[in-house]
Amino acid sequence: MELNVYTPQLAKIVQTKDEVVGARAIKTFRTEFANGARFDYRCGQCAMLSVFGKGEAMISISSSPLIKDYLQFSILRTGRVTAALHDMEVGDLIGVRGPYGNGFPMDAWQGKNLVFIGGGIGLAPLWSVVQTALLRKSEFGALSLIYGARTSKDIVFKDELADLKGQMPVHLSIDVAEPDWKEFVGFVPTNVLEKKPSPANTIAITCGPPIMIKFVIKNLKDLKFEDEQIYTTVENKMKCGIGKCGRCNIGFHYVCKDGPVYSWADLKKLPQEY
Amino acid sequence: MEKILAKKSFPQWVKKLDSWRVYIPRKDEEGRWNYFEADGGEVSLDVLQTTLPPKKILFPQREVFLEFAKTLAGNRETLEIKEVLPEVKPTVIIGARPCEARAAWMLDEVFGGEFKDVYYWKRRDQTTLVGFACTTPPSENCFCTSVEGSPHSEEGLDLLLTDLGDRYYVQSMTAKGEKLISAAKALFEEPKPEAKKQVKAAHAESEKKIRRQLKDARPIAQKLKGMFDSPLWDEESMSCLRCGICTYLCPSCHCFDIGDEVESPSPLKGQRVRTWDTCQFPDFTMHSSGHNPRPDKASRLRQRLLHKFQYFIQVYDKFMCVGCGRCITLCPVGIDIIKVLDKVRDHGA
Amino acid sequence: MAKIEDLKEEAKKLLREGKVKYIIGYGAGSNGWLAAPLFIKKPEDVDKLVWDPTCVHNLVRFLVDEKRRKARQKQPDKRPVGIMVKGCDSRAVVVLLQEKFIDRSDVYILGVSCEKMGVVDDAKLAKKLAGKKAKRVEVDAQDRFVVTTEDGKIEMAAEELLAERCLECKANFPVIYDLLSGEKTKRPLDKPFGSLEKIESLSAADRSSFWKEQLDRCIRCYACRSACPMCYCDECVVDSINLAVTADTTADEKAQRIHWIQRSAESSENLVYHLVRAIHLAGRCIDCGECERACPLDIPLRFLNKKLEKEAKELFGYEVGFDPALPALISCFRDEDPQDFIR
Amino acid sequence: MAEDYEPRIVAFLCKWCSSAGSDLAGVSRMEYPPNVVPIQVMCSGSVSPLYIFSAFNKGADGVLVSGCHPGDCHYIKGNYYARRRLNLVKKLLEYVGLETQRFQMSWVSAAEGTKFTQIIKDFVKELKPLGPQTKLRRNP
Repeated sequence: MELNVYTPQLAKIVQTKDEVVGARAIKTFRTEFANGARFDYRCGQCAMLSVFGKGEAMISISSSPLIKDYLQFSILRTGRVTAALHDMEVGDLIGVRGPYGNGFPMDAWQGKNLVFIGGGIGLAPLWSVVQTALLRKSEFGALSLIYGARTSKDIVFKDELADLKGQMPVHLSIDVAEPDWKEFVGFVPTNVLEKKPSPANTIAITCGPPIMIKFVIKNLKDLKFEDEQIYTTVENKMKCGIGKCGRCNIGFHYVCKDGPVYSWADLKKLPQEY
Repeated sequence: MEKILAKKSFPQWVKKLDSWRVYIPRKDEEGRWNYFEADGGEVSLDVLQTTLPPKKILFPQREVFLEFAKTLAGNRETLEIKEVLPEVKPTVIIGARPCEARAAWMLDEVFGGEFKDVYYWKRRDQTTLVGFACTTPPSENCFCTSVEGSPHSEEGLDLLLTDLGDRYYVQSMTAKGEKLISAAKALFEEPKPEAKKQVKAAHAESEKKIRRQLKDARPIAQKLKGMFDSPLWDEESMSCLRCGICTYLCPSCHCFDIGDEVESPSPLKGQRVRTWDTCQFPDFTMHSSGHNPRPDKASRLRQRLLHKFQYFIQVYDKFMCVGCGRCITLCPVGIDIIKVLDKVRDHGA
Repeated sequence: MAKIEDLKEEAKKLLREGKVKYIIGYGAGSNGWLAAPLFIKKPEDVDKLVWDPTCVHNLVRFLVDEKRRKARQKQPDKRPVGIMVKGCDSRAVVVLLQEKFIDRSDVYILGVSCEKMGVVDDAKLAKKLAGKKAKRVEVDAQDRFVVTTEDGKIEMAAEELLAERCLECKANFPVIYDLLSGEKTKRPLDKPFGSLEKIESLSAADRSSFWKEQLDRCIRCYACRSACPMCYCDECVVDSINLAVTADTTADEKAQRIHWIQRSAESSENLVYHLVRAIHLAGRCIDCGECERACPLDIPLRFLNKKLEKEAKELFGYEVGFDPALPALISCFRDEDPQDFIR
Repeated sequence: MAEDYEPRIVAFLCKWCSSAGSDLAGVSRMEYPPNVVPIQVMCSGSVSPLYIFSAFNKGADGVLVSGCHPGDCHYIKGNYYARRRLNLVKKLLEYVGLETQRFQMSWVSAAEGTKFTQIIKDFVKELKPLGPQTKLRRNP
């Protein structure tokens, strides 16, 4: 039978973890396909998750494609579908279709230093790259991470970040000072200027709220990064995931299909429609 | 293959197509033209423009993608998902305007490609398009000749009928089309050489009758690339009401929404459906956060025009406008795509 | 019909002196005969204003846009906008004032009186012309319509071409204005709700099939809603999401939003949508007929709203759009309101 | 109509009167048909017309809104607003061809358990001959 691009595969939630609680709750899910379906993807690609009766939402995959046992998604509770996802438990079934989008061109980055710059939930898409880069460590130069959130409570992957510190420099920040906070206080773009990653043979990959990305890019430019050395992701409302439903475009690019990963050199040629 | 069909034989031919589902334009009591399923009643091709293009036959306003249901067996809940595919009988659309068939030829690009849309293609593959050349333009706002079409264009068509007074000149472009002729072979005659000449003349004449013109559509497409931030969009969209007429009634507009319709919340039962959607509605692009990349009428009008006259050309090298003029005729506030593009062309000149 | 030279003078003056931000009026439409909304920012463009029986649009709709635009701007220009209104449209201004959606100082009202006439019904005209193209529609000294076509002039009596709503018009001159062009001519009105009789006289079953047949055509393009000056809600039951969402709206608020009506254009959903719209316009609709005119599928929406206008009048003695100080129909009551239907 | 057809009624009952009235009927062991799905509301004046259309849309064969007698509203005026608004709803529903019996309004105080049972009995009796409501119902 012909493949129906709109039919999701059933997947079972096998693990959930509360990353952030409260008004802007973030939860991490691991899923396994119920019928043994396989799913090969690249870092930075997304999947359309279904909660039947509520609808679909496009979510970036935060696990590394080199780990084949499960798919991992970290999801901010923000609307109808994501709220329903947050209410689900281990053993519940969701629908997954994809993978969608272009993903990060990791093969083209071989031999280069990678600096990851994330804010809030923006660490989720980066996480897939971070994990993959660690698993293929010999192929890349130095790795480092600059990450920040509003408060220490809003930091995702807290345990994993603690482990990560053993493997690469990790620079954390929060927006407003807290008594027990030992690291940087201020916005992520400021921390970038503070930590001054060197542009030499380096790729900067940034992901987070649009306003953060805007200033991170500005500051990276100040640090003499070239447009081609900066990669980021774009988010827009999506329904089909395959460049047909017509809503996620920026200029003639469909973010779902031609994005979500853009080098700044490419993105700045497109209209600001995100 | 080229044939002649006497006009008086036309109803007989339609009757002979009984193994197809036949759609044909018809006028209702109020004088509105629309495509209806032929029911053995009177048929003729003497038509003006239908309000809705035949797009709705290939791309219905509502399409069920799948059904979902939870069942409780003992205390175990199971979720069942059933993919729903349309069952499509072989279909003929008779009297499609050449521009409407060109729209299908554009939609083929959208619904084809890397991710093939099975719902569209199930219908498209089963559908034969019989065009009716516009020897008289069906609308005063027709401008097909300005967007690389013509009143007798063949793209997307399987058969093309041209009115030659008491007969139709029938050109078949595809095997699908020939099949319709074979269904009633006896009704068709071989054309004489002068009929060929006549049809050529009729086609040439028909182009001259198109009343409206958009000059330099290709250069406009080029120019649009630099006009994203132009104040023109704000000015031209002032009177826009943000309704969906221009897009819902457009033969080539194809944007859609996918949503779950719940019949019963407990135990859960419902359908996932695709419905038409339009870039003219503010919620079309609005993020869950409330952020909207196209927050105003100006950006939405711009999107409609750029999609049709820039983006689609960049990707597929075709306009996504067939020049049927419906969006002009039916706009409640008289927004005229030709006039807006005229302004684009003359902008800064 | 009124001559609007004095109105043009005033418009020029207003713009020259910067007393208004811009003027919403009527200009020549692109098809040559039907007027279209025109937004005038410069005094030299005032001469583009037209006033003829094809000025069908209710421009008050654009005051809703203006309010939205102002809300988006950090430092909005607080000057009023000038707006051309007919009698019916002026009643829409009254409703917006009554509901405190706009303030009297937000608008400078340039009223035009329809006097003994009104505006044309483009569907009626299309039937009359039978394929011929209109170039101009005018009113002659005998209050007859004169339609200029490619091959000559056609004259017809007013009733033949007037929009149905004009035949039942309750305000042929503006009830509120800063400047009035034309005469305040009173017009007798025998049957203010005569057009409803045909449907009302049907049996319940026939009424049901009438509305089913009409509303089954609906494609939910929401042109009716979009053309309506009263349909200004940020949150509409038919939208997929609430347009009033801000960064502070919680996930729960968004998640718990009820889908009252499915997006699918099905009989039941179309009917519920139009019922909701009708009841929401009860005591607010001023019968400008824009919903019906905008509808590309010719659904007689006016008959839904007109019915509730009639009931409001007959049950509660309520007439909308004349007094900005009057409370809204459903936010007031009288002790003697009928209750014979209650058990 | 089939003998075994049982109409479904959605009843919006004011918390301060009709809902208590229905409770009274219950605790007094008065019998009335089990066709009612009661929905307690804070006031008859809080019943949006949308609730009524939606109830019909989701399969109700009849809808009842029941509130306090004039003068008795806990919020002073809510039932007066309801009286006006729902009169319009009734007229509108009739106008689009819904059988007039399908939408009812009543005044039932907390003490009127008997009246409540009678209203339901009558309502069911009137709805039975009409058969299922299909006009506003999705997927009938």
